Amino acid sequence: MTEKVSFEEQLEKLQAIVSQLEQGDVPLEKALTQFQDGVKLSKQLQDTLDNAEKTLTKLMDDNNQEINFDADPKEE
Amino acid sequence: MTEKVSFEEQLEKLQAIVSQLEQGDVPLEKALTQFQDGVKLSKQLQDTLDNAEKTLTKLMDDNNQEINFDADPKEE
Amino acid sequence: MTEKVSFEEQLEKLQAIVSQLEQGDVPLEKALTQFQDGVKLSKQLQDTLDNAEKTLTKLMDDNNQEINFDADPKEE
Amino acid sequence: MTEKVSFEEQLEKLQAIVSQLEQGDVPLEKALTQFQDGVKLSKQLQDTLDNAEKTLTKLMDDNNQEINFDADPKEE
Amino acid sequence: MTEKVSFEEQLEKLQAIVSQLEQGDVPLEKALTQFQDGVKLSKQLQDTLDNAEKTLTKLMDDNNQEINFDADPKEE
Amino acid sequence: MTEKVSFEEQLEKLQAIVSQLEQGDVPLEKALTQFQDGVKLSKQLQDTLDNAEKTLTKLMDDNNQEINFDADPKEE
Amino acid sequence: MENSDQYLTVTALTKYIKRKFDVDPYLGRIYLTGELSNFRLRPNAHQYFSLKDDHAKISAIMFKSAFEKVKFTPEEGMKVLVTGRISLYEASGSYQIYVDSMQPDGIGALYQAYEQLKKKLTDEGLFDLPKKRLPMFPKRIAVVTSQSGAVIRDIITTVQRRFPIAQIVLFPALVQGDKAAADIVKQIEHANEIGNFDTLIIGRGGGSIEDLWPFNEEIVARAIVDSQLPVISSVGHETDTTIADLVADVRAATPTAAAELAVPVLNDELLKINQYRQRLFQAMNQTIKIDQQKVAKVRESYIFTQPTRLYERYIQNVDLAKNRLEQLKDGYEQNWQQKVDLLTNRLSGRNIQQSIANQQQQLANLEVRINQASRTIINNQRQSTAKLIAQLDNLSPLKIMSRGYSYVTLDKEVVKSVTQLTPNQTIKMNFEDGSASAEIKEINKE
Repeated sequence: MTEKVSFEEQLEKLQAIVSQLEQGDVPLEKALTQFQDGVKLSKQLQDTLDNAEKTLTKLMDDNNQEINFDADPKEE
Repeated sequence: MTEKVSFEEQLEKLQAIVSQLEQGDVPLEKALTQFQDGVKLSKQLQDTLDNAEKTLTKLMDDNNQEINFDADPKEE
Repeated sequence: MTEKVSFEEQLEKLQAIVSQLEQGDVPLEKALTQFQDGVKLSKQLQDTLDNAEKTLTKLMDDNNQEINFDADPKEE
Repeated sequence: MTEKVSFEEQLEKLQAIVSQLEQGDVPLEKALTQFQDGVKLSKQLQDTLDNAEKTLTKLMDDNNQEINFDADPKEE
Repeated sequence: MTEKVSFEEQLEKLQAIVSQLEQGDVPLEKALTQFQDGVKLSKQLQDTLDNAEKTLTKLMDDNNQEINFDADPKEE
Repeated sequence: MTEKVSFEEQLEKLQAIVSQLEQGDVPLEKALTQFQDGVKLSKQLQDTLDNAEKTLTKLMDDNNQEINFDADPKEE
Repeated sequence: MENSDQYLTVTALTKYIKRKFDVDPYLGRIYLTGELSNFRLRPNAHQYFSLKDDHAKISAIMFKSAFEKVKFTPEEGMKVLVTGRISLYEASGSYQIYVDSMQPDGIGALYQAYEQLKKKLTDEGLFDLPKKRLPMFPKRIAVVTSQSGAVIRDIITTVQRRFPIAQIVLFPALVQGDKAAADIVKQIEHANEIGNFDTLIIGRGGGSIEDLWPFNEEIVARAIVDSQLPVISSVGHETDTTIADLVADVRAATPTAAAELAVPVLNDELLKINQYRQRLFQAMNQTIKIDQQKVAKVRESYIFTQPTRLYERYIQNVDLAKNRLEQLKDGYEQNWQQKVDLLTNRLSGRNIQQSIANQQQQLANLEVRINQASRTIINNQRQSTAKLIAQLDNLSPLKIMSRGYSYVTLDKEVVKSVTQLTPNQTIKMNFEDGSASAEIKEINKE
């Protein structure tokens, strides 16, 4: 994931670009730039999601240590 | 490709030139100059479009993307 | 090709000469001068038109060539 | 060709001579002189005309030649 | 040809001489003188007429030649 | 030809002689003289007339000759 | 009894009586019902008031520590249930009830407390605070709930099913009992302090109002409001609405629902991104196509397809003018030639020729006439002369001599008398046909 711009912001950007381009009234050069930006963004977004690892649930103890948490299948 | 003048501005210029020339009352020498400008503009526009298309195609190839380019997309 | 006088002005001049001659009764020496002027004008006009044709033909050839064989588009 | 006297003035002179001669009451010597003048005038007129025609024909020929074989147009 | 006295004046003179002689009362010597004068006059008149005719014929030839054979106009 | 005395005066003289002789009362001597004068006069008259006629004829001949063979006109 | 006097000091007596209250097994913990009287809330302090009923009245004190646990705000005249002990306040000699707990009589105290807190927070505008937006793609999700409950399991299951790349971090907390509220608050704050979380879920399973009570506590509400992290609250069943639910940014009916709210479905998102990209290509393609059509349309103009039309009309004009010029040239030439020819033709010497012929005729005539006239004159004179000569001839003296007469002349003088003569004179004798010379021999005078 990018540092400054959140995934969500990128996604929003992508959506905005798509909307704008689909409205069809973007000047060609700008459209091309946006298109390129959009494709790049979509790739980045996809990469981000694809590359993200599955995680195990942690438990935060009082010492600010995250320890593995095994959900105990115990009913309350 | 030109730097400052956008595709749309060029297109408008070209359309203006064609309209004027079609009205037929442009003095010959001026008409010639305008025609020359028109041809040049049309070439530039075509180049711009070609480049845009190339960019699009390249990006599509890169993305292994296939779009059913609706062969006859009539807008407007 | 003349610099200051436009094609249309020359054409008008030529037509004026023709009209005057058509009214008849132009004295010989004046008629001679007018004929000479007329022929000269018509030659200039013809030259202008020939040049125009050449220019246009060349432009169109260049342009068509580029349109038809744009497999090898040249950057400007 | 005469310098000061125009074709038309010569023509008028000749006309006057012819009219007078046709009236028939001109004294012999004067009639002869007039006739001589008339013949001279007529010759001059013809010469003027011939020259004019030559000039005009040359002009027109030059012009037409240029039109027909404009493969080698000359700048003015 | 005479300088000052016109053909017609000479002719009148001759006629006057003839008239006088025909009246018959002219003294012989005077008659003879008049006769001589008359003959001289008549000769002069005849010469004048001959010359006139010659000149005329030549001029007429010239004129006709000009009309008929103006294919070869001569410069004056 | 006589110098001072005209043909007509001589004729008158002759006539006077004849008239005197006709009156018949002229002394022989005088008659002889007169007669001799008369004969002389008549001879002179005859001569004069002959000369006149000769002159006339010659002039006429000269003139006619000139008219007929004017192939060689002489200037006066 | 430090004093052996029979008189007790007030202090001793009071101590004694106080002891009687304090050791009494009943008065040590009594349940009392009554109306609040003389209640004037003293903020952050011990509370002094009375409890009364129709016939009696008892002073009451509630220490700050106990009063803080009261979940509602006491009001004058309110019927309350209190627990406490009876004791004596030595300084004033009055006995009073030391209240440990107090709850409203009649409706449930918790409900009352809930309503009161809700009203209070409503008045404060806490519920109207802008809700924080949930991040759509949380990387780390803090969950404040019981370590052992079903809540955390449900959340884990759901998140792993939908969006396994999100890290769940459990902040274990008591979710029931008096300490629960504080524990929850602590963990909320803890999660906020650590800071690298995107979403906070607080939750517990269903239960009675008492069970859920920690989530109705004001401190919990304020902790949620103060949380920098957006909070999803999932407390109890759907029908239960706790204060926590109200102040949370999002309320979920169940923990599963909370997890679904917290994370998207990863595959859906990947698909969407793909679709976006596809739409980008299509939109771009469309844009290019439209622009190509626009350009093509302009190029289709006859200006480009038949550019010769730009100057064709001029060609015609020029040609026309040129042709007219040539025609005019021929016309003018013919006209001029006609004029010259006409005059040249008319320029005839015939008149003059005729005139010369006439003159010659006349001249010839005159010559004839002059000749004749001259000859006539000569002839006339000749005749006159001849006549005179004839007359003279007739009158000639010589004619007499033919009859034999002769005359003598001397020195050309006619000799009329002999007296004119002298001898030896030579005389001339004149005859009709000649003369002869003679010499005078003698003179004879008669």
